Amino acid sequence: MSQGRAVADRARPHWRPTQEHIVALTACVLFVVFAGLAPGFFSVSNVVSLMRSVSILGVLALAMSIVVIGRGIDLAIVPTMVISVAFLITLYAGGMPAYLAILIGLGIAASIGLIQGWLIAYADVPAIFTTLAMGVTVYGFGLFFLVSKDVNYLPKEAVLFREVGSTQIAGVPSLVLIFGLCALLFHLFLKFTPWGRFIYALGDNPDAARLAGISVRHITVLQYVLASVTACGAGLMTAASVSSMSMRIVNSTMIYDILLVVVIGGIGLTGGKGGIRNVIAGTVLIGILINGMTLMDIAYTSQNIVKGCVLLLAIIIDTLLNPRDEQTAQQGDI
Amino acid sequence: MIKFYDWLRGSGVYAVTVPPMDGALKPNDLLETASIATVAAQPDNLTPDGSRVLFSTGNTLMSLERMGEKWSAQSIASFAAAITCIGAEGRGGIAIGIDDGTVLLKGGKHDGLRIDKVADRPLVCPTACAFAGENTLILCLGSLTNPASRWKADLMERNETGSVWSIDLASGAATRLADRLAFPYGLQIAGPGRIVVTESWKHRVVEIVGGKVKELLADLPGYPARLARSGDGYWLSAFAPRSQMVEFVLRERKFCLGMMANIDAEYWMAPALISGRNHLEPLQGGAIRHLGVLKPWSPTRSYGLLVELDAAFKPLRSLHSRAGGRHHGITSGIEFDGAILATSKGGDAVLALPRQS
Amino acid sequence: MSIGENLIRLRYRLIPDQIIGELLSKSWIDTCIPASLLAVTVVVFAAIAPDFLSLDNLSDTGRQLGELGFIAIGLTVVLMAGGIDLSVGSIYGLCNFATLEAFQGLGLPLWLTFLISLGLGGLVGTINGLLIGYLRLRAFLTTLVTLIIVRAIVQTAALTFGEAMTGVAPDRSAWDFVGDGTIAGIPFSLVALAILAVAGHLFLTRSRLGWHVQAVGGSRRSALNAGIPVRRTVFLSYVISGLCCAVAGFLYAARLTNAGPEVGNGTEIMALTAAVLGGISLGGGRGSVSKVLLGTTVVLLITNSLVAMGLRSGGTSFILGLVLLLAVVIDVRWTKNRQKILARVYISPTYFSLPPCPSTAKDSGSVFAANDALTSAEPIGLNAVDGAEDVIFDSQGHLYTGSRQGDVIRFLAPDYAKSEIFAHIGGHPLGMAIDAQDTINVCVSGMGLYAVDQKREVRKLSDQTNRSLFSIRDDSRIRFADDVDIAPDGRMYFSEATVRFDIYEWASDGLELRGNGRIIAYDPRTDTSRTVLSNLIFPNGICVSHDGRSLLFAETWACRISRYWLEGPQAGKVEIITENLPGYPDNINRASDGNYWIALLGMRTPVLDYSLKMPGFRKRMAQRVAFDEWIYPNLNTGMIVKISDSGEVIQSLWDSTGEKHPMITSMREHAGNLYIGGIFNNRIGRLPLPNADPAWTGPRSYWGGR
Amino acid sequence: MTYMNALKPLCFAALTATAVTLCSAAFAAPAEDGLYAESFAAMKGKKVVYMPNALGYDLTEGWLAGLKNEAARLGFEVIVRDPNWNIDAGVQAMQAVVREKPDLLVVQPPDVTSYSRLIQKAQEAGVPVIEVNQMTTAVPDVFVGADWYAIGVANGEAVVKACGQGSGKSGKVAIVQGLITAPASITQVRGINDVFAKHPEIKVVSNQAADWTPSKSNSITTTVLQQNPDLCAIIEAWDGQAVGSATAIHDAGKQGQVFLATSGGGEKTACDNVANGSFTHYVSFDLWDQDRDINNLVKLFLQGKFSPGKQKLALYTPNHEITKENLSARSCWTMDEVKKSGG
Repeated sequence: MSQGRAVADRARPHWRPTQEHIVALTACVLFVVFAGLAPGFFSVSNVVSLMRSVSILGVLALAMSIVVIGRGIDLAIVPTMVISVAFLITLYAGGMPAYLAILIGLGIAASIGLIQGWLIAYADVPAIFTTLAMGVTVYGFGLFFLVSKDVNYLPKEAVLFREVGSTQIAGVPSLVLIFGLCALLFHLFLKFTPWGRFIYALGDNPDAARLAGISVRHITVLQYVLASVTACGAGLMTAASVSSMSMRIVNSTMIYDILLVVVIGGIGLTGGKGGIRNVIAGTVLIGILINGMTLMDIAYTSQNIVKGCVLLLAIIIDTLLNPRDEQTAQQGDI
Repeated sequence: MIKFYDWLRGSGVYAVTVPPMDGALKPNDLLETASIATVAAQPDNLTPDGSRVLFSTGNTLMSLERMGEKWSAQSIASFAAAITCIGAEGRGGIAIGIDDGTVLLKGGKHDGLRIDKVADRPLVCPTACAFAGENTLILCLGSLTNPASRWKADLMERNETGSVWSIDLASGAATRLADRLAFPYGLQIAGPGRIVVTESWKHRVVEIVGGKVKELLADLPGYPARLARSGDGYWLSAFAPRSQMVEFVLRERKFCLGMMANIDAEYWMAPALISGRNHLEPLQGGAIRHLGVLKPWSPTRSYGLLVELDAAFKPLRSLHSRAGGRHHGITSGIEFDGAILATSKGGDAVLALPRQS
Repeated sequence: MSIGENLIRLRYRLIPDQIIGELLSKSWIDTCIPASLLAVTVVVFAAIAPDFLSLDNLSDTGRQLGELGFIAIGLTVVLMAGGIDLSVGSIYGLCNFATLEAFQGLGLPLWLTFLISLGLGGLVGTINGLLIGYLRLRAFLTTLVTLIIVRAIVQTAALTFGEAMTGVAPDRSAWDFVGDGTIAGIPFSLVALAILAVAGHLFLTRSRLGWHVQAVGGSRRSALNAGIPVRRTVFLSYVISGLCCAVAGFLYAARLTNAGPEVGNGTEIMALTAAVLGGISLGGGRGSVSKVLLGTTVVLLITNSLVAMGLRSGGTSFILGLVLLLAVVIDVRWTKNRQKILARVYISPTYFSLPPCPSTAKDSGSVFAANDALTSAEPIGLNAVDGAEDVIFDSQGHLYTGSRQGDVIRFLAPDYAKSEIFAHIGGHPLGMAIDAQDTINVCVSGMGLYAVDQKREVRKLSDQTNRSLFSIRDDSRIRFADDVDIAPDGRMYFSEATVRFDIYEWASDGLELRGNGRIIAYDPRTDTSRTVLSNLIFPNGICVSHDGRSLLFAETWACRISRYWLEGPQAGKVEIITENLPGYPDNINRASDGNYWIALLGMRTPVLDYSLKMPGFRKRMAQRVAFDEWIYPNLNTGMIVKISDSGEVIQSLWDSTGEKHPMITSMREHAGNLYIGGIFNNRIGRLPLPNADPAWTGPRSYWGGR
Repeated sequence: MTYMNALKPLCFAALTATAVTLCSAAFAAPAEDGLYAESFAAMKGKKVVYMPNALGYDLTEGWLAGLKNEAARLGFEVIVRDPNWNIDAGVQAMQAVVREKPDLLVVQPPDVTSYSRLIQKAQEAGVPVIEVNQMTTAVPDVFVGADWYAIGVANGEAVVKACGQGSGKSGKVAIVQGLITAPASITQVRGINDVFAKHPEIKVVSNQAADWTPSKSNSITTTVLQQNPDLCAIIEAWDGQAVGSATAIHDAGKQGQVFLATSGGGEKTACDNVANGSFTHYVSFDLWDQDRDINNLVKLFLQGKFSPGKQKLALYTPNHEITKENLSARSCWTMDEVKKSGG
């Protein structure tokens, strides 16, 4: 644990504006700005819907964060989500009992994670490539063997699903609650279980972790399995909220949004830094951005431009505040 | 298939790795710097017997007694061939194993008894013996084919033909306690009916329970020799170190057998009681004399190692004489009268150290 | 000798095992992976894909290659500088659109269009470069953002201008030439790529900036500390990448006039795949243009053929993904294990056998009977010398020797109590020969043959010889010059113990026992060197005979001394004069009584002798057992023998316990004393020779009295 | 049993079709009337490349089914190229087509520009081109597909009727486009705007693109609803993505209050959505008709009397407006029916 604690300390240095703070600040600023500019932005209902619209993104970001903290990256997260869920919907629509279908879906996600983890941990393939290739492969595989429809609608019987998607508990949409719950679980996992600590240790310095006797390879595999399964969960949320799963999400820029949420939140791609709080911060920021711009009726494409610029700004500020030290920067840390 | 793969990669049974000397076995120079109690050719078989200590040099039986700081040794008797083991009953009775394949009893109840057969088979290689009560003698036979003096051959042949017997001295009836042992060398009666032997070629200490062996201490970095009491623990002597190269040669059967057929035993690539005395001996790369010194951690075929074990046979501490040293080939070590005595069969000396060192 | 043994001998005579290792140690072996991958792809698809090898398919693929190739090369430069550029796809799309807008929409001339496109690409590249190079943002993240922004810009532009832009194909010839034209049957874009490829190769391998790029990628920190302008280098790498994308976009526009907003979507992944397939490492530093081109070709062939085969949706990406995975795994494992494999297979022992060793027992009456004559030698420079492989005297009687630190050390006559560093060479000086001007000609391990004159000036005489035919590895460099002597005509003959190993691996050569050594003659008049004898078994000591008509040399592992005739009827012939020594001969030097002293660096041991007949055993030993545990000659014994001119052994001096003089590598007789050197010893020994001519010295014996 | 009634004509059609097949197979010679043998022979073994922008949804699958049925009857071959929404892949596939030189290309372009150059190249290479449902800037030999402008107008007017003067509604309308470069989307919006231009009381509060994806349209609609609680109507460019809006409306508990107008090929689920009130107004360009048109043209071209690139023809499919009121079992079709007897 001690080394874990050390890592935690590194995650929040003694006072120095970390990326997290900057992001939080930016978020606040934006909030104010939009409250001023966008009609109907500053209303409880809108803030709620804001959260709702990004909760799925948030869950995906959680999944990604686990991997990134362990100095990895999972570019296959979206295909995993889409394929596993689309398949389980097809099964479900084909008349299979819901729980079984879901189990199979999760199983598929898990096995994808397993393969990735194995390739990365045992075959020493760089994570970015493994997942890049796996993403393409998984999508292709799903399209070729598992799912024939382009958009897979939930069958009418799936009332429960829709309910989960639409109900509100104490005015808070269930999706947001689920996101919150996941966040909490991940936080506990990362901070208070040995595996969580190990993930930090691993991300901070893999060699040291191995020398310290941590079974690095198992932990690595664990990360990817967790990420994939969580992704599948996020997919279920999507299905619940739009009562369908469109294969085309894979072709969208979603993966970039996820990465941006994670990294903008202050979880360095170098690994070992940040935590769930950063993910939430990032999610909120993105959420405010998207929602505000939609309210201001900015075209989707122009939204991307604005989004990009804001993010760029945030990164630049971060780099200016804590510049990388040429002497201590790790080789091949891109 | 797997076997072939292992052979290809040198993994599994073909692995030539050797356990490191670490922890309780961390090297030191205690044996090397130990004072010499008495000089004797190839001393062996230290056995406490009342107020004196018996030991053997070549085919003579000696006794060692303490005179203040000094030790004095007198010859007691000598025999036809080299003495391979001594067992003292405690009330005057002594059993002596001899390399010509006999065990003689002197003094005590069965004085003059001569055992040269066990279960109607001529005994070849008595390696250790101990009394379990007045009438029973526990006897270790290291090999069916090689006498004790040819232990090196027995090792390189990878024999597992050793056995442990319990002999009723009154009737002469012998019952076999264990069989197919890889050279049982040390013997200790750890308690009523509790027989512990060292299995040299398997680098381990085992207890014999109903014909089966139970591992007490395994993966020793050396070839264990005799076992002796120390308070409630034990002293385990190792007469030679294990080395990668030897393990490798042991697995290269063709080469190994050819070597045994064509070369004198003293020049084999095999463990030895003492090494570095002749330019015909094999030399390993790390053992080159650099700038006039031979590094103590360089690979060596001979070594001096005496390990203290606790009651559960876990190593507590160890005394060493490392590469390039003189006090190699520790075949027996005991605790006697507040001192530690050890025979360096390679170094031709009986060593003495204070208990606390 | 049994039949089995003969077979073994034959097998090792016939099959040259060492070749595998030498192939593996070639640097171009890396490129074999993508190359073989390409071969496989071509074969497979030629077999299954329709009209794969048809002309228009190839020319079509060629055009696409032209475009993707540009992007991939640009990306490679960035990757090799240790960065990554995800925005290539977007830049590509942007420039494609800009070109079309400028050319078709605004109707600008082609050259201006091209410049605009270049400008845009360069601009984005510059932004990336500024952010990542100078502000030192994270490459991955930054280019990710630029990717999104630029893509969005393209889309917005496509919305605003896309419809306005007339879709009618322009009828301007230049444009069509760029798009569809061919030069000598080769698509224009492909020609352009070829030019870029050559330029890029020269840039990366020959230009300063290219080297800087590789250095930064190899180790950013070291590059920084070495004073390389890291930031500027990184910056420029992104600009280059941007420009390459611009050209690609321009070509694409000319080919398809497709102003769609999706152009270049996912191209970054294609390009990355290409780079990885080509074996460009992510960490940076490793890669080449040829490799990335191979990778690009593979990717394109695969994708095109799959599309042409019209698999059901998903099939294409499925297979593409699998291929990428496979390629990456292979590449990773290869680069990880190549050195290991090399280490395993490089040492390739061969069969050898020595006759039974002559007796050396003290009481045996043999001339080799062990004694301790050398133990009475008194030490010179005790604990001051380190690595005195050879000792030699000049006409003034000063003693020279080498040191591991790369110096030539001089002990001053007459008592040799004072010593000084005579000259610093840098490599470990081994065998020495002194000429009439008291210039010390010395073999320096890893460097070659050098000369140090009395003004202490160090001069290179020879570091290469003629490369032998049919040798896989380039053996023209001199790796392990060992001992030298000077013939009356002034030519210097020096031995290179082995061409396959460096000095610190000398034992490996002893394990191999192949004829890896050679004797080289250096002619000072023409300042050229040529190999006179090769395939010798560790040729070591060399000594010109007293009459100066022949040359004695020792073959260490073969335990024999041979004579090489310099002149006379048998000139150029070699005859063995002493065989089956009980140890391994090192240096040979003249003795005052017309005989020769021979240092034996170690003694034969029965086990080692026996193992010579079992190459397999020795190979496995080299693989399984740690270097320090290998069976060596018994080097902890010192022995010197004296042989007559005809080669029969006259006398032997021992330090049988090696207490004072283990591993004797050389000895010189000088003024009635024998001076003994050992490369690993901490002293030089001086042994008075009772019945030797006290007036005799080496220089006199060689150059007469002066 | 209305369902069975609905099927009757279909069954009849099927029967006749099979009957004809039998005749052609069995009594080719007796049936000879001067054209019979020749036309059949002309079509036999010809290659038709069918390239939608993606398989896997009602329209593209439907067209394919129709083509296959005729192909089975007349013995020409249908080769499918599926870029699966990836325009670059599409472009490559087009190049492959130009190389292969099939006898006919039936293509559904993803947007206005991407395929233009290649369609021209195809025609130059002697391949006649039929574009389905979306036009490129380069004019094909024939265009078959929905009259998007009319659809836009129809939906626009429906909305005007629901939210315009006298309706007492806010008149706030949101337009959710498809892929913003897709002609289907562009032309529709043009139609809608032309209608709205005449009705100043209609205010377009949001006009965004959902790229044909339900999830995106869902998030857009959700925010828009938050922004304008009194939103009157939403016009969705395609039923495939309209589902997203529908769920959003449902989740906001505004079902019935917000008028959702959309359009599509008239697949069963669309009608279900009309029935359960998710869609208020649905314009169906009937896929049955399109199938028949496509097949007829294919047959004409395969007989090889036309030279590619010369003629510029268009068949715009008639539209059927479907609402709860006029909803009947016949107004929609299921994939199985089309597979059985489409075209």
